[in-house]
Amino acid sequence: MAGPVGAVVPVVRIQAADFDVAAEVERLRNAGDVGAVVTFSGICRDEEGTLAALELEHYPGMAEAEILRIAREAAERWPLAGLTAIHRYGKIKPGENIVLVAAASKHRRAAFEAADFLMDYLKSRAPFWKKEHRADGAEGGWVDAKETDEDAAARWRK
Amino acid sequence: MAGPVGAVVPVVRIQAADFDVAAEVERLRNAGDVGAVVTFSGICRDEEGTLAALELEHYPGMAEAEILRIAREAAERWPLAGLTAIHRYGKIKPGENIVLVAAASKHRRAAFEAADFLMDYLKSRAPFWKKEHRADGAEGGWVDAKETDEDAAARWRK
Amino acid sequence: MTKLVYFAWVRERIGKPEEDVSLPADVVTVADLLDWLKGRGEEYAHALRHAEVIRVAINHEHVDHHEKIAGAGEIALFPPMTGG
Amino acid sequence: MTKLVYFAWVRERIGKPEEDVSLPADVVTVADLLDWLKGRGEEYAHALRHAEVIRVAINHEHVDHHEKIAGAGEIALFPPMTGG
Repeated sequence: MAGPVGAVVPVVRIQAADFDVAAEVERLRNAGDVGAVVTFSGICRDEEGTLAALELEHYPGMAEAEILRIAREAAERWPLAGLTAIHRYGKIKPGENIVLVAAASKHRRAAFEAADFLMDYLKSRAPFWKKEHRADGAEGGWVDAKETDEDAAARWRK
Repeated sequence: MAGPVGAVVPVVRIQAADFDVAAEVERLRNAGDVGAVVTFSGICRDEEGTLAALELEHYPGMAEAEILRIAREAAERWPLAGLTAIHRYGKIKPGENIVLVAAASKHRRAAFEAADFLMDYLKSRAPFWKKEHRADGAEGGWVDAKETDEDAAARWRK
Repeated sequence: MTKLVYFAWVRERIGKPEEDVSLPADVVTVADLLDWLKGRGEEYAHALRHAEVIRVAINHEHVDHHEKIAGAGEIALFPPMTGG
Repeated sequence: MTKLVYFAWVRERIGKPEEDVSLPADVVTVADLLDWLKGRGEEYAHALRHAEVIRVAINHEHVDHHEKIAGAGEIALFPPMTGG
């Protein structure tokens, strides 16, 4: 719970298992004087049927540490009552969840911006890599990083 | 489902009953080639214990029509796979849901911006009015509109 | 006859949620309507004292005070909105 | 000994997920390390050909290529990240 004196302590989880958006919203709803909860769910796309699955590799230890660093920065920058980030690893099929970010605040602006910021930084700084398994059985490749993700993170530099 | 030719048809509901964030996310997740779902939940705050409940009055007919107009504008402005807005009316207690906006898209930027836009316009244009019931039994008043909400909506004018 | 509907503190001050009125021919715009209503009694004068903050919708659509009301089936008067 | 860990296509091209190495005294920065590794064989040269795109973390924190590696317990080499 967010005390008036300090930033909230973010919850960060790196896991193979799926997550439950409703349960995470429910937890944040009860974090204090909460008027707004924003969630972002990142979902594996089917790439028009060409993708069988994504394999998400991660750097154990650093993945959690890095997302926690980003989340702490968000919690210092915006007045939040709660902040949660969950990132999955392993094989993930189209339609399944990859990542969840949820931010709770008294007012909507802080919740929107904190969730948006966390996703932008997570995309370009969290040590995860996606490899494609193709539906036609052909060898899939590693997904290329997008310059737009770097640009997105750069938006937040003060 | 969003065809390639036109904007998605938004779902708008005005209801006394609570809504289920997970069910709405689940519906949007299956709307097409969805990579991102952003939700905003607006929750009744407890105002540090001074508030017993909010009474939400609305203008039946116009409430749905106006939110639908805003949602259609969002669906034309961003490439969305799905867009949902649910606004409750009647007596709502602290911790309970007031409003849900959920936007699904291929990429996160469109989903974030469409949800943000829809909330900003909904705040200043949807015909709902909040009256406070105070915890100490004293006569509560009508909540004043905030200039910051008008300013927020003005951000989106092109 | 034109149907007028009121919400929130406009409704409370006027003391009724709706009414049907016969508008004089010289009530052309929304601003004219607000002026005319203010002359209908204390409760109207109280509700519409600061007429500039009153929001108006004609047939379920927001309109400005300079909008003409010809052809309006239902005109709604209410305070700035506080939903969401 | 310094522990090196590799991820994604860096790991695949080098052909192992990690190794312990004794670094020569003249390997001072991350850039030095990448140069030195490239001389260790075809697979390293292939993995690190475009050294400028290789991301590096020391003890679980991102670092630039000009960072000094003195005191590093674990150094990770990997491609630009594609999580989220």
